[in-house]
Amino acid sequence: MIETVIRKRIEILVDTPLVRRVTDAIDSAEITGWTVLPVTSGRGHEGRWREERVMGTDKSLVLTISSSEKADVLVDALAPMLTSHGLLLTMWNVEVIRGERF
Amino acid sequence: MIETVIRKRIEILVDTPLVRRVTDAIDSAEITGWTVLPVTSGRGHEGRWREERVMGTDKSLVLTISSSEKADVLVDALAPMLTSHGLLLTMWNVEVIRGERF
Amino acid sequence: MIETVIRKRIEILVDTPLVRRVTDAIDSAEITGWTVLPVTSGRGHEGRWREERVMGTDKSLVLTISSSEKADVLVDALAPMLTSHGLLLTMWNVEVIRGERF
Amino acid sequence: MDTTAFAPFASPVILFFLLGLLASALRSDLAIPEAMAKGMSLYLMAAIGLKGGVAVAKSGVNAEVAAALLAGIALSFAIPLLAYAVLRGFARLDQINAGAVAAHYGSVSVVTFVTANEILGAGGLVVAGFMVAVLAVMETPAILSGLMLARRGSASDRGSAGELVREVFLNASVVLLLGSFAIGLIAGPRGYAEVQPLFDSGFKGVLCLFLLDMGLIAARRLIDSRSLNLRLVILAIAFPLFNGTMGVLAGHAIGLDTASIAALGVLCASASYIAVPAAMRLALPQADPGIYLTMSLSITFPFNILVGISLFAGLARWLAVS
Amino acid sequence: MDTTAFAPFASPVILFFLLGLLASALRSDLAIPEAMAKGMSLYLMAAIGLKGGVAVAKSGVNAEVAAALLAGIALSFAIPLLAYAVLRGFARLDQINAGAVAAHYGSVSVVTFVTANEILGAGGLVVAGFMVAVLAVMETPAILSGLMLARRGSASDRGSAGELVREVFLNASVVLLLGSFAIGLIAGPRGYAEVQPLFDSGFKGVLCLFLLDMGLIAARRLIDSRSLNLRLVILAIAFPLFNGTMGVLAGHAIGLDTASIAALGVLCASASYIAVPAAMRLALPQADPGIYLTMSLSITFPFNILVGISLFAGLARWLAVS
Amino acid sequence: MDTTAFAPFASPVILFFLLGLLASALRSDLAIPEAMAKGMSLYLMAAIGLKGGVAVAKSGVNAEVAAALLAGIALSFAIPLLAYAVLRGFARLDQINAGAVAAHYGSVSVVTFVTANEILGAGGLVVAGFMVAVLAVMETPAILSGLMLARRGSASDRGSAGELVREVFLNASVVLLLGSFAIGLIAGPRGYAEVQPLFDSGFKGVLCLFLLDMGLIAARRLIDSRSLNLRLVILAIAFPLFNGTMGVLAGHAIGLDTASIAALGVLCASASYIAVPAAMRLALPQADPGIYLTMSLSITFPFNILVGISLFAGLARWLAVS
Ligand SMILES: Nc1ncnc2c1ncn2[C@@H]1O[C@H](COP(=O)(O)O)[C@@H](O)[C@H]1O
Ligand SMILES: Nc1ncnc2c1ncn2[C@@H]1O[C@H](COP(=O)(O)O)[C@@H](O)[C@H]1O
Ligand SMILES: Nc1ncnc2c1ncn2[C@@H]1O[C@H](COP(=O)(O)O)[C@@H](O)[C@H]1O
Ligand code: NA
Ligand code: NA
Ligand code: NA
Repeated sequence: MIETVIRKRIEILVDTPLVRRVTDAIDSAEITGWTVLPVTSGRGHEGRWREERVMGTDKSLVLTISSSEKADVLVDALAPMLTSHGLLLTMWNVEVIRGERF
Repeated sequence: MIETVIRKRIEILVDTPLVRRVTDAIDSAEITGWTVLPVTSGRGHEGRWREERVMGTDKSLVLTISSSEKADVLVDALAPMLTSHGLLLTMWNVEVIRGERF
Repeated sequence: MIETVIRKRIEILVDTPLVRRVTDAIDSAEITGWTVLPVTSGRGHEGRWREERVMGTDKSLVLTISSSEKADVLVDALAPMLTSHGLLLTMWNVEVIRGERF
Repeated sequence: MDTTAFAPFASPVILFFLLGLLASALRSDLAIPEAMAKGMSLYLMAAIGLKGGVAVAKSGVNAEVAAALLAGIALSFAIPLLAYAVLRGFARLDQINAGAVAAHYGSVSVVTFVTANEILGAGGLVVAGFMVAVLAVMETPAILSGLMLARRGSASDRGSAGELVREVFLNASVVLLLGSFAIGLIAGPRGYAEVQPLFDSGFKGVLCLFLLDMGLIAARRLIDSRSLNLRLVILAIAFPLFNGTMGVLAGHAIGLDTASIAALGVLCASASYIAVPAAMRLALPQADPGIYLTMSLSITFPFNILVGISLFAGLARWLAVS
Repeated sequence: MDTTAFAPFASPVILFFLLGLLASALRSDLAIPEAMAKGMSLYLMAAIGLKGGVAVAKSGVNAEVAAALLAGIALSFAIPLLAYAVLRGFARLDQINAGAVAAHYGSVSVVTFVTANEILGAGGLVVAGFMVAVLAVMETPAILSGLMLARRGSASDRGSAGELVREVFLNASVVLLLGSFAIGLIAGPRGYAEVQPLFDSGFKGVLCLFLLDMGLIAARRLIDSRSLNLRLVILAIAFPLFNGTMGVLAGHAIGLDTASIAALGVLCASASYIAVPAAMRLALPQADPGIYLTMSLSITFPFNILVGISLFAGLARWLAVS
Repeated sequence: MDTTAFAPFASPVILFFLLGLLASALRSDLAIPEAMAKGMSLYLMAAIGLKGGVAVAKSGVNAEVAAALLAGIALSFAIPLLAYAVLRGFARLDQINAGAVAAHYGSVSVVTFVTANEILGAGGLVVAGFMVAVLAVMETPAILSGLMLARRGSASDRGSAGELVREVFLNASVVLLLGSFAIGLIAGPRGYAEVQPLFDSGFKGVLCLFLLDMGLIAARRLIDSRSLNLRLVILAIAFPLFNGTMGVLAGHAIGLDTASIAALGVLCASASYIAVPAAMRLALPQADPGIYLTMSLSITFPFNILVGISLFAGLARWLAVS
């Protein structure tokens, strides 16, 4: 059976207009890629929000897979934005195939 | 480098009209927030479904991060709905930053 | 409190027109179900892509929960497609309720 | 002239519906974006509401209108009771699914009504504007009797009562239909003139595209369906035939004009697939959409569009001359 | 005749907005798909841009136009300065939120302008085509002064400067509005004729559906709102009153025609809820949309639609006769 | 008169396309919602199909029509063979990508055809209705020859054959185009009249907004592109020039009218970016959309809209007079 390797999966919730800043950070951490998922609504310390595309109040979820070293680089790079930009970041270990790609 | 803490990540698949019931349960478990993601189609014991917005057959994925204590509270609160409302709940440990927020 | 069991959660990123092939593989691995999430953009070795629905360049994320045995069957079945079809597969352990369903 | 008998199948409205059915049957990947389909359904409701309101603003309200409204409410309440009994006895559905399906058949399908308006109009039968109000009032009573039947005895969690009331009376379709009806009533012909190009001229074209999508979904649901059985299919055709006839007779009894009699027949024959499913998923999450939606959308809806409408028009005409 | 005084509330455009407010207040689940709402806003901007461009292609440019453009730019720059002071002093907002809110009130709301055009037109006041250009040039100066105020002293990260300039000057609404204005100018009446059925005839109907959605969102935001307080609510009404009056006086001073004076008043009174929020989320992510969007969309926008427009029209007329 | 030579650039249709290209080049964040763009493309196909069907219902079918259909099928089959050779030899593409690109150039672009209709019509060249049928039949043969070339020798997994056949012959665009063509044929002018306001009057306006989006995407793809090289860019301009000329000569040879000769030229010159990419992603997932889509959409499409159409119109005219 195919052998798998362990990598970090990081997911970052961010205002859609700021996605670019997060993906730039991922690129400069030399992670091989990223994928963006849509999000429709939520609630947090700053209250409730809903996707209202006319006003552009939508958020996105950026997901990226990387080695734990690069993951640490990315997390450090994003740290300053976290509070000011209200990012939500979670990270955990996953098994991937073709590990050399990440 | 930034230090992270371990929290529970819970994801619940639910009929969109019932999302409110799940988020109410999250709020009353005093979890700090939640985020809703769209879902487009699926298959399970009750067969195949597709998002058909005119008929309102769409489902959503509710994701929430919390301490494992509050997670248990939430799971117990949702248990009765699980089968009757065909919910799908998965839960795992994740590393988060600014752990005090969750 | 409700007791939970451990299952594998597998997520597969695939071109939307090919989702059917992935879900067929899931069905023939006798996994009880799957759910499809939308994805809006990304970057990888083959460069950047954006959902352009007119041209049909969109991708989807297929998520499925199963026992680790069936997960292995599925991964072996998908292995050949991985590179040729540019799939991205990640897998990790999650706690589920009503484990007998998976 | 018997245009109503044949004209329908030369109308683009019907032909696009057939194209949708065919494309899905052949498993083509043709699909209308969900947001567009939803938008078209909202447009159709707003347009039909406005049109009805303006018509009533012209015609005014009279005893006939009151009678039609009362008849509509009564029929919407009553139909589920009988349907429920048959669903339990003949189709052996459990209480919850029987109640859910019954609610759909007591309620109405806006799109079936709209299509009937076009077909009847083309056949020289112009439906009175107040029938839109009848359409609106028939949406909810059936939901109430259906829920009552589904929950009899059981103490199942019913979510917050307020939530349910909202879903039943402030249901999106009800609000939009009654709201635009009221707007048409207030704005009157002069105000309507401003928006006529979008809501009137564009109407039939949008209906074509919407029916294309309904055809695609109806056939696809039938193909994917697991929960249907022969008895349910039979009922999905027997219900419109029976309820439609009741509607026509009721309309005749209260002395409506021929076109409105036919329209009331169509309303009774039609089964909801927008308003009621939304209410059911909230109020009866245990009920299976694979049963109620597939019956109403995949069998009853096509039956009414392709056969029912002309049938009840013919019956109404026959009663008129005899 | 005083049509402007009452006509508005019989116009479907206003009535659909009220329906939206009501439906949300009653917590109905009525909702317009996001993609459709976004599409309608783009359509409205393209249509108003084209219309204005064609009008200027006919009328040509003169000193009056130049004066109006300069006045618009100056007001858009200036309004935030005063607003900022009041937001800091009276409402005690922090620097960042005060700057963000100020930017919204200096900038303009395309939909308020469009609705004013319809209402004023119905009241016999036809707004000059070049006012669309004034609308376009008023969008961005306020963003610049607002950002300047918000960042005074602080060395907060401001993202790449290029990114910001793009967001301010190549903002989607600015590009679409100016772009279609230019297209109207180039294509002229002959070219416009081809596309008139969609962009002209359909306009009011689409505006109805769009305002229905704005009503739904405005009321929902107010209900969900946590960040607003009484002082902010007061300002959200005081700002349009004051800024609108300034605009009318300025228009009168530079000798515009009555309709254009009223329109300039409406532009100053209006607060952006499309272009500026987009710029703020990029340039001031720390600012709270719960404050600036709820003020501009949930209070100022309805106030202008239901009261402000008629008010400034009356004021402009009064200045004209006196 | 030489309207065809200059008029195009004063037409809103072309101007909106240029606006889209410009906005993307300047990296504006202007974007059309995906669901709306998809909806517009479906609308355009349904409208053009209906129009063609109605036209043929009037004109009837004759030898000329048959000849045009056969020529279209032959050219769609043949063009990929030559294109493939050049792509392999000159551009050094691997077998799979060469086959995929070749399929795009053999097939056709509905939007290019539609835009040509508008421009030619404005220039006094009214394209015969049956050319829509030619458009429809030219979509698929190229897919078959392209796949054959891409897979020669290789035993790559080709998914279920049924799935492929469906994708090729029941491709969404093919079904919608042929389906609405058939509907137009059956409904005829009388049935068409009902839906004309949406499908005819609204047509050019929708085309403007759709081309705005195509301009945005075409330029953005070019900017993001990594896979293109100079030789591919050269071919993306050489192919339309060569294939278009072949098409014009073929049309002349089989004795079509001038307008239809120009239209056949445009069809051959155009490269698919809706139907074929969809088929390729299913049948040749290994092929790189960064090559075939960027060539057809970002280079060939703008070239045809801005230059090709007028060019082939001029050539067709020249053949007519000489
Ligand atoms: N490291 C990564 N993390 C997250 N998503 C990725 C990653 N690498 C690739 N992807 C996604 O997978 C798609 C195909 O990858 P590739 O085949 O490398 O071009 C990309 O367009 C991304 O959407
Ligand atoms: N505990 C949580 N679980 C899941 N999502 C959260 C949680 N807290 C915050 N969020 C998401 O992050 C967004 C911003 O959070 P905040 O900055 O706390 O308002 C919220 O609107 C939610 O969408
Ligand atoms: N094993 C699974 N993996 C992922 N999603 C599932 C699984 N089983 C069920 N689902 C999702 O949950 C929905 C309801 O499941 P069920 O109640 O079994 O019909 C299905 O339609 C799927 O979308
Ligand atoms: Na009924
Ligand atoms: Na202003
Ligand atoms: Na071609």
